[in-house]
Amino acid sequence: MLVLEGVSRRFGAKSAVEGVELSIERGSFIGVIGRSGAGKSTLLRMINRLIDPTSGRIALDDVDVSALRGKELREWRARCAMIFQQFNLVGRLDVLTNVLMGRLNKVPTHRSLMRLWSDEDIAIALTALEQFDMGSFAAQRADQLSGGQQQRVAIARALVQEPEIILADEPIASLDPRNTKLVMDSLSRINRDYGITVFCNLHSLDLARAYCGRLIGMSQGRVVFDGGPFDLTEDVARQLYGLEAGDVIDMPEEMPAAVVAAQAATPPVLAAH
Amino acid sequence: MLVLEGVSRRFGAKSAVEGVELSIERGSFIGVIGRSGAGKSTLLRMINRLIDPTSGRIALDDVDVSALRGKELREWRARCAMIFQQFNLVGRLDVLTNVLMGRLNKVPTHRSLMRLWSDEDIAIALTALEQFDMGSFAAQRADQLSGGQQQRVAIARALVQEPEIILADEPIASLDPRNTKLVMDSLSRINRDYGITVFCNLHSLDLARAYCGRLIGMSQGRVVFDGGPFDLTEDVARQLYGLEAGDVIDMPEEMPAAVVAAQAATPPVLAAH
Amino acid sequence: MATSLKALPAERLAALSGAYASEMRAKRLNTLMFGAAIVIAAIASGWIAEVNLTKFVTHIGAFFSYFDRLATLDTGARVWTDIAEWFWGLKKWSLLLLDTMLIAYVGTIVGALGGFLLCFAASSNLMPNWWIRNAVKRFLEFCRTVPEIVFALIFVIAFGLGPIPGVLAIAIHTAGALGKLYSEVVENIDMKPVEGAVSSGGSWPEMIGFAVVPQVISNFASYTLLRFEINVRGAAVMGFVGAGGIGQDLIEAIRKFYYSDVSAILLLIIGTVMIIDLVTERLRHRLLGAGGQT
Amino acid sequence: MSRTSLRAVALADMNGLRTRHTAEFAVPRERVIAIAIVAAMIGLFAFALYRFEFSLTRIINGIGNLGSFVPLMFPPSPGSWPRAWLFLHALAETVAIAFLGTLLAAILAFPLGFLAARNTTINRVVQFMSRRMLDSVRGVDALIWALIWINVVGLGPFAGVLAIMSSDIGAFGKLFSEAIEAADNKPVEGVTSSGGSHLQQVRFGVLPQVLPVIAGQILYYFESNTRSSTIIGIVGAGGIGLHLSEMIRTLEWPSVSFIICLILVTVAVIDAVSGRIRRAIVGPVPQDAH
Amino acid sequence: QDWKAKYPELVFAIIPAENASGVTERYTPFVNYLSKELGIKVSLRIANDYAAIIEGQRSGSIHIASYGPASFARAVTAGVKVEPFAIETGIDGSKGYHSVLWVKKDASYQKIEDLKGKNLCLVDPNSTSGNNVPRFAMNKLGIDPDKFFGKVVYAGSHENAVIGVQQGTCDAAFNWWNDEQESNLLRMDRKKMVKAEDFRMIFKSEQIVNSPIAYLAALPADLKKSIRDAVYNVHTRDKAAFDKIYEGKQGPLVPVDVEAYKPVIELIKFVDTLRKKSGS
Ligand SMILES: Nc1ncnc2c1ncn2[C@@H]1O[C@H](COP(=O)(O)OP(=O)(O)OP(=O)(O)O)[C@@H](O)[C@H]1O
Ligand SMILES: Nc1ncnc2c1ncn2[C@@H]1O[C@H](COP(=O)(O)OP(=O)(O)OP(=O)(O)O)[C@@H](O)[C@H]1O
Ligand SMILES: [Mg+2]
Ligand SMILES: [Mg+2]
Ligand SMILES: O=P([O-])([O-])[O-]
Repeated sequence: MLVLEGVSRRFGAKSAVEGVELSIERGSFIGVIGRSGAGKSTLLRMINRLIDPTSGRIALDDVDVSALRGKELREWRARCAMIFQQFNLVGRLDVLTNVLMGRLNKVPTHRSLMRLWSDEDIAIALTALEQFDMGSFAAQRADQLSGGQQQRVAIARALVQEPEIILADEPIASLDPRNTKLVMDSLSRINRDYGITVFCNLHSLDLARAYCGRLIGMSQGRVVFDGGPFDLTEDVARQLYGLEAGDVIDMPEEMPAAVVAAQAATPPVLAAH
Repeated sequence: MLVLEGVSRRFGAKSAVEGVELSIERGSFIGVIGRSGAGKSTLLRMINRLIDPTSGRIALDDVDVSALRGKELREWRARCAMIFQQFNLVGRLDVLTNVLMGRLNKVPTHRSLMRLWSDEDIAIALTALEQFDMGSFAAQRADQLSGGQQQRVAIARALVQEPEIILADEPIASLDPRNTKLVMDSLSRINRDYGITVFCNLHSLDLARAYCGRLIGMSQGRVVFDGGPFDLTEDVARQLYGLEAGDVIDMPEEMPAAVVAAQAATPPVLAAH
Repeated sequence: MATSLKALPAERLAALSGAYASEMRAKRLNTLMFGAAIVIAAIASGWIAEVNLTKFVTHIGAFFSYFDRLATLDTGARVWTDIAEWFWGLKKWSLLLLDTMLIAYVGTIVGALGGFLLCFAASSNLMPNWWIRNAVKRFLEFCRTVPEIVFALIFVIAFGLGPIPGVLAIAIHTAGALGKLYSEVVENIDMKPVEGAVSSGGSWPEMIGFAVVPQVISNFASYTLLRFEINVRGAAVMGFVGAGGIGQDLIEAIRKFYYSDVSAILLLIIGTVMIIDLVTERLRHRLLGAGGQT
Repeated sequence: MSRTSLRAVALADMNGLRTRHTAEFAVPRERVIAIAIVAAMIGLFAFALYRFEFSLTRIINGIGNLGSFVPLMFPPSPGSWPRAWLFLHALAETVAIAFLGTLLAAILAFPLGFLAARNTTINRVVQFMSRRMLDSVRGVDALIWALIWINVVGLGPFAGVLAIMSSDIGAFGKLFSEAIEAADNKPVEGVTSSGGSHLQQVRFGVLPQVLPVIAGQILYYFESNTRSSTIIGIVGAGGIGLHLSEMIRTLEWPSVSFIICLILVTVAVIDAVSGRIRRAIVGPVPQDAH
Repeated sequence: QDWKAKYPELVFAIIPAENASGVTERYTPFVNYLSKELGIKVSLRIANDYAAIIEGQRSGSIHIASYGPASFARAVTAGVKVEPFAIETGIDGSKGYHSVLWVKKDASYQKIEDLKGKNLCLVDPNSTSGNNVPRFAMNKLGIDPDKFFGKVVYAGSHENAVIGVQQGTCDAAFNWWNDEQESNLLRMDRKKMVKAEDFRMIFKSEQIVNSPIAYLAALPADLKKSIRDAVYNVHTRDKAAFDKIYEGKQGPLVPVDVEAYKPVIELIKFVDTLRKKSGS
């Protein structure tokens, strides 16, 4: 059970996350939704302890995560893998080494510093890459990849961590439909088969509804919605995305409203499956 | 009329774009679709001349764009604004200055270097920012913004260029449904009202179908599809995303296939409009 | 091993890891050969430089003998027992120090401006033209290789004795040194913002001003202030053109074995260096700002 | 044609924009401060020129004399073949001493650089102390370092190596630490988030970014020690610096220019090698990277 | 001899004199000669700064050193235990050089006293002939340079001082001068930097005693004796080596003791008294 108690974070005068109270069951698949700037990334980063809450407390099964230090903190981070919105790869290192970063906590420091990875680790990393069609890029430098390729490397890095919690910050933003499905399915699979808790920031409500067992809606740093995928009514969505106030944008008239409304989709072929 | 004749680009041994032949009418809204790594970004970057084709020719109304140099090249770039997949903002500068960079070609160099922007330029930049709810971030450093906020700044920068062509590389990847609509609508509006040609790399086929007058599908550097939004049949999509070969990914059974298929959506409220 | 990743067929795995290993082998071999070359060069240099570790170890105690004398007054007492006697020349030295800083300031400013204007043309990522780039590089090398003393002599003949020829010589050397260091920083920048500026039709100077300078300014500041520090300490030229300065007083004290003077002046200089460093630190952290977090 | 509605909207709403964004239209405070600082710097500059009795007429009159001395240096000539050989030999010796001194300084300064950088240090106290220590090492004149090491190992090239080493540690420590502080934090976060220790963050997040910069700095100091080889001359190791100052002292200008040319060639070679090494570390300039 | 076990190698160090070039080439045969005579290895070290040699002798790592007169005196006042044993001589047997004061040929000044309120160029604070001797001499004349002259400038080098007079920056400049055949001015003339006939000498100091060779006082007596024996006889036993050093322009190395350097040591002590006067 992961518990957030009154967690807040400010940047200077700006409050990015405010008074978040949550209890998350082990093995949940949580979708975090909300407008750009709502504080979704900040929330995930606090759980991984990349940034510390200004106030409040994060705890897992009575362990106060927000008080961990040193080795324990590193172990906590290894247990909750993070997939970053902007990938955060090391551009000058090759793809495989970037993925192997996910195993740092499991390798003796002196070996990792010399980059003496075991065959097993390499096999795990290659497996993760291959799962997302990136096996053949293993020796390429990360900064020479296309956007979607970088994103897949970042996801592979998180998976090889063999974590208990996955914090995925818009893991599919730069991905094409096929890779979107690949990624979401594998998150779903490890969630289901191994009981790994998944937090996933998503902009697509349909995906959120399809994959997540529980949705958390954020607005201006606060949790304004918390419920099952089918509790997310039109009104809630309205409020979440601030669409109630007179919508200033005019819609291109020549387009069917329904089509405009659908934001994205896997090719219809899939729908026919 | 923008014409691409046998345009190719290789990186070392790797061919990113190969033998692309296209003629684009002025005022078209082109959607470029295809798998991650298909060469979409590379294609757009070549049109803006950020990278040069290894072979082939790009021409606008008989002007050989691929041969422009110096001032003419800069003017060409000013005429075709680029929205980057990874935003390409200057993290250490404030948001407003980042947007005002879109006006560099219209301001004498000595004034711009002293940051002596005219009130008119500032007004244009602020209007563009406000249009995407970013007015209040004008003075903040760009590297302190959330992902979606950065993306909106990048879009504002392109718009203040007052371009004739907009090259948008996944402009909505990090955006929430409301901002997605805001952005796509304004692209659509300036395309319709001012006859500005728009190239838009998109991963969402629904959005592509809804907004684009013509779709170009790329695969492994080649154009494999070119047609209207309703020519994009299931078969074509299958081929484009390489789904024909036995789909290795198993789908989470407990989910309704139709829901799984839809990749994303604006909240249903909008559909009701 | 229990893993949440689906295992890969053995032959596919072998193929992938084989491909990776062979790509890496070349790189690794390069690294190894490079390392070996360094070690061999170091051993050869050690032989030429008559490195003698036994001598070093047996006499290392003497390392402190000079410091010991530095801490002793002419009277034989420790310096700190009589601060007034130790810093008898405080007023004179402080004035000299200020004077020297003024000279170093002008020389550094002029030189840094020169180096700044030239460094972009010497960077391979911003100046694709081989000829211009190399011409600028060679020019910068010339500026820093011709000894300051020679420039100073030329300027003394042209403009007469006084600080001006010294300042000019310092400025030329500074331009050559900073131009090179700056250009290496520029070669290491992130090119994404550069593309951002270029894609909207910005001119070359605008690209530099908006996309490059914000990225490099903190490193430039650090190099410039280090050079300022070097120029403050640098004695040779200013002494040579008859402009004196704290450096010359220090050298004089060293040569005449006025040990307590040496330590006093040294402390003044170290204090100055620390102040400059603290200022640089604040300045740089301001320029670097909070850093990207999202 | 290229008038988007943006401009129309902006101009129509000028007053609204002004009230909503007074700060953006006003001259920013930072600009005022910056202008004040620049003005103060120019003022100090002007004061300095006045103090140095700078006069334009003196400069203009002097410009004519500027070239009068240069012809004495042409054509560059060593004087005799054995002397040319001697110079070459001294140069080779200098390169060796400078190489070893710089290498040792770099090795010793490397950990110090990480301790002195805000983002990689252990704690603030360690950082503060490391920086002040580096300041002190830098503050001690090279001549003093030379004298100190002469006491230990006597006159000779070894003392030169040690003196170069000690006086460069301070500069390296400072330069390394500042390059480290300027590194991008995103890759570091990537390593941190997967449980990487401090050492691993540095190794995988920071090091790949700063290695090219550090390599450049080391090679620069190698070059610098080669060309300004005064210490080597002081400690009695000969070297090219000794010959250069001797030639200047005895006014043998063609030999002076000959030696300068020799050093120039050496510097150009070091520069070429340095370029190759840095490219090997940086990889091909990722101009087209995404 | 038992000192051979204790001193398997001797170090001979020199400072390049301000008026000679090719130190390495010139001294190598001499050092080889010493080595042959003593039967042990003698290595040559040339240091560009005499402070380095003094430190080296203090730490015992330099056994024999060829000093300038002032630097030898400095070593003595710095408390290093060294003994001078040989001195260079001129071809006429003279044992010194001079500090002289140059003015422009057509200037009206005839002696130092005429320069009241004018500008004076000294060389640098460390120079014997360009600073220490002139100050000592003027002190004897009852002149306090800092009050007497309009401005006293350290020109930085002997050459700069001459150039200063030529350009009018100063009205007079001190410089080194051996004899009618050799001086810095003549050398600059030969290198076409100035014309010697444009200058006139209005002061010549007493002779500054020539450079000594000194060894560590702590060396064994018989080693010292062997060294002396070798050095005094080099011009006969190895004429080639001897001629290589002095190119036939100087006489043999002759015995000397510290007594001959008392005046220079006095001079140095005088200079030290100036130290704190110039301050605060
Ligand atoms: N380092 C920082 N300094 C100042 N403000 C920050 C910083 N990081 C984030 N913010 C602000 O905090 C707010 C929340 O940011 P966050 O990144 O959590 O949003 P988000 O919900 O992830 O948005 P998006 O969907 O656009 O990624 C934003 O308004 C952002 O500008
Ligand atoms: N600088 C480079 N060096 C080497 N290969 C590169 C470079 N830039 C791109 N590539 C390769 O070229 C191919 C096409 O890249 P591109 O960025 O155009 O893809 P994309 O269609 O935009 O993909 P995405 O949807 O993931 O952004 C990719 O396989 C990529 O790895
Ligand atoms: Mg975010
Ligand atoms: Mg792309
Ligand atoms: O050019 P520098 O040797 O002074 O760095």
